[in-house]
Amino acid sequence: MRKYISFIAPTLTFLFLLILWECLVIYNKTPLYILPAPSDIALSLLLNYNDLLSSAFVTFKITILAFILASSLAISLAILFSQSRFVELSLYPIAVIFQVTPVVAIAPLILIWVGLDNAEFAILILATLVAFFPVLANTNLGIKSVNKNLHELFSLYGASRYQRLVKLQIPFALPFILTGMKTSIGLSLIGAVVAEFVAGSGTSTGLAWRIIEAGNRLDMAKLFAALILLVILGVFLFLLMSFLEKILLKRWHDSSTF
Amino acid sequence: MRKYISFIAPTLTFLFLLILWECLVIYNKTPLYILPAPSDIALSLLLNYNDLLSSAFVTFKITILAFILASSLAISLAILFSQSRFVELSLYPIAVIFQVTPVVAIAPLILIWVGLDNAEFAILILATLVAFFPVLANTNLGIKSVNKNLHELFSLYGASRYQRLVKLQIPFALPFILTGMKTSIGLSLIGAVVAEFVAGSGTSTGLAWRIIEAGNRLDMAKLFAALILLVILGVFLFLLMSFLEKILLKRWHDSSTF
Amino acid sequence: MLIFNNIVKNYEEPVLGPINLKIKNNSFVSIIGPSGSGKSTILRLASGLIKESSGLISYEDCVKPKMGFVFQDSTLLPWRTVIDNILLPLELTNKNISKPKDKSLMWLSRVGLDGKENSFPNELSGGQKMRVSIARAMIQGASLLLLDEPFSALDEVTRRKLEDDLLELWKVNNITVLFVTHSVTEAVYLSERVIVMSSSPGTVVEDVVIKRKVNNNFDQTEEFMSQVRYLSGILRQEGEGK
Amino acid sequence: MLIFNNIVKNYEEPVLGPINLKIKNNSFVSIIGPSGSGKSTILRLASGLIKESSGLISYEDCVKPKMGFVFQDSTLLPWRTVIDNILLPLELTNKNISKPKDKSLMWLSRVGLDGKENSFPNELSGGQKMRVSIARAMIQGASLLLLDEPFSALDEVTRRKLEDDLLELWKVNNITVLFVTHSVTEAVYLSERVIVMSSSPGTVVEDVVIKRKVNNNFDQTEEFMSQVRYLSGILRQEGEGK
Amino acid sequence: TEQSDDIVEENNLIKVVFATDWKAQAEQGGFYQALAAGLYTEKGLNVKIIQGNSNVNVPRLIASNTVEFGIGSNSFIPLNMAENKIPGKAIMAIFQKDPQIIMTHLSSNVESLEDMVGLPIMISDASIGAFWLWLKFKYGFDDSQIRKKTFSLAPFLSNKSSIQQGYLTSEPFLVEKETGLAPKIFLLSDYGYPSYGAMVLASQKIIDDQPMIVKKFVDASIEGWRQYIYEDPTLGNELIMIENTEMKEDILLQAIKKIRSYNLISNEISQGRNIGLMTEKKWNDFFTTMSRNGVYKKDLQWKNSFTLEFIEESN
Ligand SMILES: Nc1ncnc2c1ncn2[C@@H]1O[C@H](COP(=O)(O)OP(=O)(O)OP(=O)(O)O)[C@@H](O)[C@H]1O
Ligand SMILES: Nc1ncnc2c1ncn2[C@@H]1O[C@H](COP(=O)(O)OP(=O)(O)OP(=O)(O)O)[C@@H](O)[C@H]1O
Ligand SMILES: [Mg+2]
Ligand SMILES: [Mg+2]
Repeated sequence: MRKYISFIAPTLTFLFLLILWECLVIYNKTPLYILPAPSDIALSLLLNYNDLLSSAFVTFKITILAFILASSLAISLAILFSQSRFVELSLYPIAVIFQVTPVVAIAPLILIWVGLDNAEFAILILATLVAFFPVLANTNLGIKSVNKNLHELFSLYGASRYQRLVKLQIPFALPFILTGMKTSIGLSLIGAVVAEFVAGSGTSTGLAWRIIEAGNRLDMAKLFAALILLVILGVFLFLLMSFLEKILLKRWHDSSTF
Repeated sequence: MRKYISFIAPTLTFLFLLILWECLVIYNKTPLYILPAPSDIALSLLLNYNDLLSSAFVTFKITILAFILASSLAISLAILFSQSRFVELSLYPIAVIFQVTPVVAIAPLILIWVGLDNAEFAILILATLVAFFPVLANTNLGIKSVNKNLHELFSLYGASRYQRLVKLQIPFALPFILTGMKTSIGLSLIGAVVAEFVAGSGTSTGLAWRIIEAGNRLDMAKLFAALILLVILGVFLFLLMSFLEKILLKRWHDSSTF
Repeated sequence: MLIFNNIVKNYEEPVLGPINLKIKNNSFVSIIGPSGSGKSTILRLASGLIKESSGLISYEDCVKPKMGFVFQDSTLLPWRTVIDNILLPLELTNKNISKPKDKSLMWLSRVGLDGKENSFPNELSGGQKMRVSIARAMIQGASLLLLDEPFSALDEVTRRKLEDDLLELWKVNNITVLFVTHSVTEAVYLSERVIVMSSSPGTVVEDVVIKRKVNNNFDQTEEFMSQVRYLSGILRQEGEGK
Repeated sequence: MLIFNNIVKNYEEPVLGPINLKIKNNSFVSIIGPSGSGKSTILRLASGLIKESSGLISYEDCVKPKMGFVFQDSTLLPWRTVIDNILLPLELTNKNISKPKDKSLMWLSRVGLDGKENSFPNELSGGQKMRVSIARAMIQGASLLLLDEPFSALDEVTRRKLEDDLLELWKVNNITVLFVTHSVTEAVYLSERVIVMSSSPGTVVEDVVIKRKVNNNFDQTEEFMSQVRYLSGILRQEGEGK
Repeated sequence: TEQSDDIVEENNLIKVVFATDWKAQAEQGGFYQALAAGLYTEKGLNVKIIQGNSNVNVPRLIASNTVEFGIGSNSFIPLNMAENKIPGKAIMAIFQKDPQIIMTHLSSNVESLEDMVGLPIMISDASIGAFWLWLKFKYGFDDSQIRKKTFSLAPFLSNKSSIQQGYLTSEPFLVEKETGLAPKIFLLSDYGYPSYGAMVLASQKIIDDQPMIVKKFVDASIEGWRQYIYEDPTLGNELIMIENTEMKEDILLQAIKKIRSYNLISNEISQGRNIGLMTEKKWNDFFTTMSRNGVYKKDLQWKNSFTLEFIEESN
C-alpha cells in the first residue's frame, strides 16, 4: 500500500477533479463553447486521435531538445561562473536579460537571424531561452553551497579546478540542479508551445498549431483536448524528472526521501 | 576596488556590449527597422520618455504584485506539502499542470471568468501562474534538505509542527527559497508582459502594449526602447533580490559569499 | 525507570541487540564499548529518536521524561548565534523560565565560553561547539540526560571541570544520566553503574555497579584503579577477540 | 623543516600568535592546549588552508610537502562509499599506485572497518567516520601528516592500536607528524616533542622535548609519568589562570 | 455592477459593450466616430468599446454574454459560430470586401497568387482558419508554406523575397514609409475571395430580447461610418488617438483614403449609402464555395450565421 501511494494519491486527485469538473459543467449547463466537459474532451480526443498525437509528438521532440540544450547551457554557464567571480558578475546580468526578454518580442529578430526557412530552429532557440534560467540559478546556488570543509579537503590534496568541479561541486550541487531541471522541463514545454505560437511554421505542427486551429474553428472540445494532451505531457515529463532524481540521489541526500 | 567590483564588472560588460552593438549596426548599415542602434534607442527613449516610463510603471506594479502573490502562494503550498506526504503527492501534479498550461491558452477562460472589465486582474492571475513554480520547487527542496540531525534535535524537544516549520525548516530553506525567488521575479515580469500581450484590453497600458503598437507601426527604435526598459526593470528586480538575499543570509550560509 | 525489553535494532544487517536493561531513576549509568558497538544507537532508542526493530522500550509511569541530549556531533543551528542556540530548548518547550537569558549566560560561562555568546557556530572550534551543545542540553532542567561522548573533544582541564559540574548537577537535581564515553576512567569516575558493550551486533557483555567507599579524590584510590583495570581488561578482550 | 615565523591569525579579534616554531623533518610533534587555543588553526595554517594574517610560513626547499590531514570532524563526501572516500586522495593527486583498491582495503582493515567498504558515511557511527578519515589521510603516503584529534572519538582499544600503527608508520617511512590532541598521555606517549598552547590569543607557553630512555612499554615508566605530570601541571595552570 | 447583467440603465442610457478585434485604428473608425459624435447617445445607448488584440476571441465573449456586440473579422467566423451552435450572429458587415492582402516586395518576381505556391508566406494565426483555407483549395497552397506573422514587419522587410499577409489599409503604407517603395499588393477579393470584412456580431440574447437596441446600434454605427469615411473624421480620429496613444494621424488619414478609394464600405454607385449591407446571395456564395471544398459540411445551417433584419438596402 505505502509503496503505491505515490501513484494512487495523484490519480485519485485527478479523478476527483475530473468528476467535479464534469458535474459542474452538467449542473450549470455550461455550454460546450465556453467550457467543455471532460467527457466532451475525451470524445474529441478519440475523434482527433491521429492529429493530436502526432502534434503532441512534435511538441515533445522540441521540448526534449530545448530541455537538453537549456540544461547543458545553464550548467555550463553556472560552472563558468563558479570559476571566476568576475565572469559571474559580468555575465549573470546578461543571463537575466535573456530571461526577462519576452519570447514574443524577440521572435521576429530570431526569425530574421535564422531565416524564415529554419522556423524549427527558431522555435528551439526560443524554447531554450525560456527554459534555461532555473537550472542556472539552482546550479549556481548548489555550487556555492558546497561545504567549506569539503572545499578544504580538496585544496589540501591540491585538486585541480577540474577535479574540484567534477568530484565535489557537481555531485554536491546535483540535488539543486535536478530541482532546477524539474522547473525547467515544464518551462521547456511551455517554451516549445509559446515559441510555436509566435514563430512556428506550417511544416511542423505541434500542439500550438492544434490549439490555434481549434480556436479558429471555435471547436472548444478539440482545443481542450490539445490542452489536456499538453498537460499530460507536462506531468509526464515532470514525473520522469522526479524519477531520474530519485535514482540519482538514491542514498545519500537528505532530500531524496521523495 | 574589490568592494566595487560587483558594480564595475556588470557595468563594463554592458558598456562593452552596447558599444559592440552600436559599431556592428553602423558597420553593417543595418536598417533601423531591423535593428536600431543603441543611440537610436536612447533617442527614442528620450523622446517617448513620458509614455514609456508610465508604461514601465504599470508593468512594474503588476510584476511586483504577481511576484508577491506567487511567492506567498508557492511558499504556503510547499509548507503544506511538507506537512503531509499525501497532500504533496496529490497536489504537486496539479501545480505542474498550472505550470505547463500556456498562458495564451487559458487567458480567454480567465478573461471570461473575471470579466472583461477586470482585465488587470486577469493579467495579475496569469502572471502569478507563470511565476509561482520555481519558488514552489525550491522551497520544497529546501525543506526536504533539512539535516537529519537537526530534525532529531527538534523531535527531542517535542517541537510542534509549527515550531519545526518556523524555527527549522524555513530558516534552513531560506537560501533555496531565495534562489527560487530570484528565478521567479524574472518570470513575474515576463508573465506580466505576456499576460498583457494576451489578455490586456485597451485599458492596460504596460510595456507589452508599447511593444506591440510600436511593432505594428514599425517604430523599431521605440520598440527596442520599451524592450530595454523591460530588461532594465528585470535586471533591477534581480539585483534587488540578490541584495535581499545578501542581507538575509549574511553570515551563516556557505552560499552567501555572493 | 527506563526499561529496555529485548530491544533489537537492524539496518540492512543487525546492529544491536537483543538488549535488556533497567535504568533506575536518578541513577548515573555509563555505557562504554568499542566504536561501532551501538552506544549511540542505545541513546537514540532511549530518547525515541529512532524506533526499535523489535522489543519494547518503556518509561516509568509511561510518561516520557523531559530529556536533554548531547549528540556525538554538536548539532547546532548554523543560522543562530551561540546564545540563541542555547535558548532553543526553552523556546521549543515553551517553558516560562524567568530570565532565560541570564540562565543561558550562566551556562555559557560554566562551559567556559564567556564572551562567545554572539558568535555563530562556524566561528567556533570543535571543542567550543561541543560545549555549546552541552550548555543547551543542560539549560531546560531535563530529568533524563543522554550524553553521547560529550567531553571527548575537550582538553583535560575543561573536561575535568565539566565532569565535576555534571556530578554536582546530578546530585542536586535528582536526574537520571545515561552517559556514553570511551574513557574507562571517566566512566568509573562518574557513574554508579557501567555497562560494557561488544560489537557486531552490539550486546551488553558486562554490567557492573561501581563500588565507591570514598567520594573525595575517588580517582586516586586503589578501589578506583582496580575497577578501571577490570573494565579495561574486559574491553581489551572484546577488542582483541574480534 | 616547517617554519612558523611570527605567525599571527586574526578573525574579528586576534585568535593566534605570534607563533614561532620550527618543525624538523621526520619529527613527531604534538600540540596540546585548552579548547579554543588555536591548535586546529595552527594545523590549517601549516597546510596552507587558511592564510596567516601576518608572519611567514615556509617549508624546507620551499616545496610544499605532500600532506595528509585528518580534520577534527571527519570530512567525508556523503555521496561516496567508504572505499571511494578513501580512494579520493589517490584520484586527486593522480598517483599511479598499483592496486589502489587493495591498498585502501588494507587501510580499512587496519582501522578496523573490514566489511564497511560499501557503506555510506551516514550509515557509520561517529568513531567509524573518524577512522575512515584516518585511513584516507594515510593512503597516499604523505610526508607531512597533520592530525587533528584523530583518536578522540575512539575507544581505548582501537585508539591504542591506531596509536601504535601510527608510530610504526612514522618510524618506517620518514615522515613528519604534527599531532593535535587533548590527551597529555597520548602526546607524551607518541611524540618526540610536545608544544603546549594557551588561549586568547593562542600562544606557545611550553615546548618540551620528550625524554625517552626505553621504547618498550614507555608508558609504564616513571620517566613517562613525570613528564605527563609536568605537562598536565602546566595545562592546569593555564586552565585555572583564566 | 455585475456586467453579465448586460444591460444597465445609466442616466437613462442603455449600456452595451462592443468588443473589437484590434487596438483602436481607422479600420474601426466609424464606431469611434459614432461614439465621439454622440450618435450612440442620441439613440439612447451608452456604448463602451473594448479594444481587442489577436488573442481576444470575440465569438467566445459573445457566447458567454460578456459583451453584446463584437467584431467578426471575416465570414468564416459567423459560420464557425453556426457550426458550433454558438448563440449569436452577424448583423452587419462594414467591409463589403475583405481588405486582406498578400504583399511582396516590389522587386519580387511573384506576379500572381499562383506564383506563390510553394513559397513561404507569413500568415497570422487567425488567418490560418480563414482566407488561407480558400487559398489552399483555390490555388493549391499548402500548410507547409506557413510562417508565423509576428507583430513586427521586420522579418518581411529584411528579406527581399519574403511574402506576407497584410491589411490593405495598414501594412502597405508602413512598408512604403519605411523603404520608400510601395509593396506589390494582391487584394484577395480581386481574386474572388468572397468574404465580408469586419462584421458586427451580436449575441442571440440581445437579438431576441431587445431587437430595438440592436437596430439602434446598427443605425448609429452606419451613420458613424458614413461621417468617418465620407465627411469629417476628426472627432473619431481624436478619440482613437486617445484610446490608442500609439496611433498617429497620418496612418489614420491614409487608411481612410484607402477605404474610400477601394470602395471598401460602400461601392462607387452608392457612395456612402448602403453601409453595413449584407446580402443572402453573397452569404450563399461564400458558403457554397467553402462547403464545396470541404471546409464546411453541406448540411450546415448557414443561414443561422447572419440576420438581415437590421439592415435594409436603399437606393
Ligand atoms: N571563522 C572564525 N571566525 C572567528 N573566530 C574563529 C573562527 N575560526 C576559529 N575561530 C576562533 O579561533 C580560536 C581557535 O580555534 P581553533 O579551532 O584553532 O581551536 P582549537 O585549539 O582547535 O580548539 P578545540 O580543541 O576546541 O578544537 C577559537 O577561539 C575560535 O573561536
Ligand atoms: N543509518 C544506518 N544504516 C546502517 N548502519 C548504521 C546506521 N547507523 C548506524 N549504523 C551501524 O550501527 C552500528 C552502531 O552504531 P553507533 O553509532 O550506535 O555506534 P557507537 O557505539 O556509537 O560508535 P562510536 O563510538 O564510533 O560512536 C555501527 O556499526 C554503524 O555502522
Ligand atoms: Mg557513537
Ligand atoms: Mg580544534
